[in-house]
Amino acid sequence: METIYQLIAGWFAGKPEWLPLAIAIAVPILFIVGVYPAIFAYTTLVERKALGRVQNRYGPNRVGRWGILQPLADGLKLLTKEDIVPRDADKFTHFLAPVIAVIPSVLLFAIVPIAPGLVPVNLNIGILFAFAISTASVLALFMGGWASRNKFSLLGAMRAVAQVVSYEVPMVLAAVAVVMAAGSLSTLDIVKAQTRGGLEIAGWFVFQPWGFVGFVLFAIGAMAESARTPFDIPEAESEIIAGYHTEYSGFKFALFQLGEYLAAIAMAGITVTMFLGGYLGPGIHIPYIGGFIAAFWFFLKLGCMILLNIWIRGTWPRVRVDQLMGFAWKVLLPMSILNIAVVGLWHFMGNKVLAWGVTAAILGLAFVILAKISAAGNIEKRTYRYAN
Amino acid sequence: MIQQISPIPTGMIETQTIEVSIGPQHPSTHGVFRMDAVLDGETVVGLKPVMGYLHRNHEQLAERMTWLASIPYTDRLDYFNSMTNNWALCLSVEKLAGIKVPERAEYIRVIVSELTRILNHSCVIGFMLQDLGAWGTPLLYAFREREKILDLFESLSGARMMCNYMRFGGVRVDMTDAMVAQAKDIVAKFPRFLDEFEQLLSNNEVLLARCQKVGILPKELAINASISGPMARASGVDYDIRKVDKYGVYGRFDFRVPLGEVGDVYDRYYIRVLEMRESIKILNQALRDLPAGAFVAPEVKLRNFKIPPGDGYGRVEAPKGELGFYLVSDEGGKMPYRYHCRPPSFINLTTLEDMCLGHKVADVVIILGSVDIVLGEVDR
Amino acid sequence: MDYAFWTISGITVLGALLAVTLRNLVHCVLSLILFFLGIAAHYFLLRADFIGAVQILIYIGAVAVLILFAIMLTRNVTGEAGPQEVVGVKWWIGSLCAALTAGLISFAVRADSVAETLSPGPKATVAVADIGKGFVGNWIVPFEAMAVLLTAALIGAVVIALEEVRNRR
Amino acid sequence: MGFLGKGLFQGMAVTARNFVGTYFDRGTREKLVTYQYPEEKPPLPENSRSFPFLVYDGTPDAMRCVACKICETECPPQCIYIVMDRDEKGKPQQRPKVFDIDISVCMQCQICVEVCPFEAIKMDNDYEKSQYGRFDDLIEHLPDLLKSNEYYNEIKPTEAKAVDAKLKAEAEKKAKKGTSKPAAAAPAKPAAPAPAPKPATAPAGKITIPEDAPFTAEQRAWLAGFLSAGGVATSGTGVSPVAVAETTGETPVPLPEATPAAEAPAGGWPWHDPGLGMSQRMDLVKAAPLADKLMAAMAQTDCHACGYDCRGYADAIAAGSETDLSLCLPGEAETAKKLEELMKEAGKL
Repeated sequence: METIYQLIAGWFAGKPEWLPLAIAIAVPILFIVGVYPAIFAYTTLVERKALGRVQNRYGPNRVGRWGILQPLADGLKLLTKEDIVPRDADKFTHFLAPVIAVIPSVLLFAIVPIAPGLVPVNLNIGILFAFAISTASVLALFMGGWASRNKFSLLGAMRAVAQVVSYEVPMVLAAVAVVMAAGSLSTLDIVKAQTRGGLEIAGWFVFQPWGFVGFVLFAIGAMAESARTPFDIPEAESEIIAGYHTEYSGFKFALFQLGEYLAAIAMAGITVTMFLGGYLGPGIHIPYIGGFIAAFWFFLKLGCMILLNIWIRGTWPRVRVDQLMGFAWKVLLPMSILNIAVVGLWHFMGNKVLAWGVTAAILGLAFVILAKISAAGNIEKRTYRYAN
Repeated sequence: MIQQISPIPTGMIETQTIEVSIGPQHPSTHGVFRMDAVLDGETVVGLKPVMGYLHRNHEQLAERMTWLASIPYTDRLDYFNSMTNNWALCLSVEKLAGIKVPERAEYIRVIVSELTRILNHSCVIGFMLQDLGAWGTPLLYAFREREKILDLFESLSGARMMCNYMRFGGVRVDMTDAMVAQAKDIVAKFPRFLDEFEQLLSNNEVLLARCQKVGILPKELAINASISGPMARASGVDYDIRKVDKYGVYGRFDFRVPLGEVGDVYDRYYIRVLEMRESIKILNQALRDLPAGAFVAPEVKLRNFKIPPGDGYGRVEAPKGELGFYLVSDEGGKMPYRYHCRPPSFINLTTLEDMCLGHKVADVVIILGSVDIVLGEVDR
Repeated sequence: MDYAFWTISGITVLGALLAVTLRNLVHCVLSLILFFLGIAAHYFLLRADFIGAVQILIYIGAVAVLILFAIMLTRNVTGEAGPQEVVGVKWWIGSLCAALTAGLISFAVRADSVAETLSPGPKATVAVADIGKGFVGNWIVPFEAMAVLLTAALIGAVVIALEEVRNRR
Repeated sequence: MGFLGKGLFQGMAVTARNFVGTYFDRGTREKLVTYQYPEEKPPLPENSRSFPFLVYDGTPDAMRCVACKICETECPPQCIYIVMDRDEKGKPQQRPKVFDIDISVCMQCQICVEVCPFEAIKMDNDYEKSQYGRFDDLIEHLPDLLKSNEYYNEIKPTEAKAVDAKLKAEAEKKAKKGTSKPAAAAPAKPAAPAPAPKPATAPAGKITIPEDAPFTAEQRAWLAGFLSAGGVATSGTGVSPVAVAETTGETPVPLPEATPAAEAPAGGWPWHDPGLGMSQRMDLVKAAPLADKLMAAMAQTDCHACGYDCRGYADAIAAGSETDLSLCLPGEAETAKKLEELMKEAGKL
């Protein structure tokens, strides 16, 4: 916002002073509500096509070449569908839930930088803002599930609330490590902190042991927050039909989907920003086109994260609700707390090569111990005998 | 009405149980099956299976039509495994009427039945993983392989699923050399698919965590509830009708019966994998030894086929368990006086409540998936 | 600024009123969330971004959700809350408390020192770094005391929960 | 077991292989198995079956079906409805007037094909039978069902060839038998147009003797009987219940109970004409033995619905080895009643 304002303030010298400000506010908003929903629409298409290929199918290929118009067709279809509200539903809450589902997801994009200096709003509390906003999405899930007056919806709502609240904790703690290393909550500062010695790749936090662990923790947390497989238990279709949005149809259902996908994309964007160097990449300092190259790197990384999500969705089964909670509290939470300590160690060790080895050893050991403790009781190797 | 375990202790936080009707319209009840579940939070404290939504009067229908006309109806019992269903009825009728089946027909029956078994087991695992939330990927891999078997069935019998292939005293159509080659090709390639399948699933930690020690069926209960098929064998009951009865020419093949120790969902999954490998062994032997000769007993008529008065029970090891038909023929003998079907799905389902109590809702669906039911057979 | 202030204040007060007057408990909580959101907006208006974000994170993300969870676990969530006494002894006690609080706050606002701190302007911006430094600098003792208290509470909660689990078995 | 999570990554490797594999699957259908239906259709094997159709030879009038109702009786879901055609005098013609198949009920089991002794009903390959209506549109009537023998040859070449060969062989046999006998008995046969180009398949009901042909009434009746017997073409041996046996190169399995066609009595079989009414036939066999009387009462299509040919069934009843008098399906209730009457007359019931 500030960058745009500075850029255009000069052009409107003789005009009323509110005009450049209004434009500077409007452009990012239009960008967020225009570009990201388009990305959402095509994410659904890419997801369906990729899942199809993973499962030896074609995926959508009927509407337009390669199914390009499929999202449009889906949208039209959902728009024209009958809006069904259960008779005993709490009508107002039922109506409000999908709206609330979208708002936090859109707000999340406000702090995701896509090029040097180009972030919709450069908040000095950027990451904290993201977490604060994303907690609000749980309300939508709860309201939708509760207002539907359906036992499956209610179960889904309860699961959603428990899950989002639980995964918030390790996620925030994983982000704390990054904030400590970067020394700032601002997303732009975090990206800048990942350059080292003029190289645009080596400094990415994911290439440090604590950064890698943080990346994994954060990615898992992000998947759980946005209820993606294997953590999609709030809407586990084989168990509770569709969870909190069982009783939604038509465009309200579409809004839930929109909110969920936007949250997933925004979370992927934040992951990229915090661990994968955001918009960093070769060639971003070239005059004039450097900004575009930076945006290209950002969206490339974003796409990779989304594809990783899809790939995982196509492969792994869903975990059970108690395992999900256990995983958050017994594995992710200790790991993330240890990670914070390790970042401190990293910060105060002068020799970075030595620090790399020591931190990697500590985290690896911790992972092995945690894996043994958490898995020993559940998973066993079996051999089978044959009858004579 | 519904028995509850672990009543909420008094003096603690007051919680309520809720009664949830899982089905008859539910993504993972494998058809129109309903479970009346009482939940304490996510934990199942009571569960009552409700059946009968798909009742099609199979037995009474069969008592009003000729012996021959019942064969296509058996296809519809367990619509995944029409071949073994056909065989069960044919075996019963042949026993009752004293028909000798030619060698070649027996071998063809073994071939199609074992193909049916691998088809069924791979798809069951797929469906179970679908219930586990794997978005159908294993299921579609299973379908990909099933497609090849169904192609063979289509070129053999004319239909992919409702094969209606067997006749009293043999099979309807002979297996040509081309079809034998096709079957050999399928059998040669199938282990590769099984390896891929296992790589995808058998060591998957999520699957292990979800399936192990879930839905345990103790050996005693399995015997007392007359559970049969892979489910009984997963509980460690050494009972395979192919070995016990040696019906058809099963006595000639060298194969083993895998047995589980724990009897949980994972055992039921893995026993099926192992059984597929044994089925491939049988198929290799059967395809190698397939003799020449008649494929249907020449003395058996199609029309006005009559059976002298008497009763008989024939059973086969269907992929889901013991499938048997008890038939009574009376004066006239043109149609059964009494026709009773012993469906494995239905009887295996009777222990559902015992397996589910104390587990989570999510476990109920995979336990149901691991029981391997087809509602056509449960309700008949 | 004034328009924003009055609008947000209106919403906040409306949320607060709805929270105490609505009959359906879940609706009450949802109104309460509206009220929390209004407060957070006020913080943002006062350029206390950090406090605002923390307000949302803790009050909406944790406290309200906890209340919702408690309601869902303990009451008949699918039904109405049942007949409730709207005007009674409790109501009067509550009103008295509210009046006292309001009086206290208005007295404090009238006092010069607080008013000066709260006056909007660039000076009043609270930097995150300042808060952090405050916590581990001047206010280290109360901060650590709070930390110990919360940890004790956490451990206590775990112990109680474990006991309940053991009793059930 | 390796480290925790190894299984998860093994799984991801499998899905990645499949993902990539689909892009290098050029038509082998190893990885990308889908047929994109309206544009490409999977090749159907010859045995593939959808719904039944009726075969005709040459023109749709020359259908093979004789309305014997065997398929109607044997059909497990009872989706076939047949009414035999009758001329204006009410005499039954050996052809269906109504032949309906309710394809919403039909379960494509092929039993009608197997039981048909005339090779008249066959399974189609056409599975695209979607209709907009739920009721009448889903009932196929006689004109919809009739398809030519050429079409049958096209969709099921091997099977159809075997059927054609069989029908031809039978017709030749019949023709030989027919020509040798009557040639001696009645040398004047100028108007024997019967087995001209397609002897095997010319249906009896179609060949009518011109009104102005120089025959006495008795000769006329005899001729009609002869022609119908020759046209229908099934007698005695060679009829396999397993029609598909021929397709796979197996020797056809003979019906064990099928008795060899009885030699015609010296005076011919003037009553052997289902075109005649029941009373007329009964008049003609007044002096004949019981078996002949019984046979005259039957529909005499040799349809094997009873499990015999007509001669065999009559003999079996006369000999007392068959007690069920209701087996003659094409004769309908009339035959059953007459058989019972005749048996009562003969004192055997």
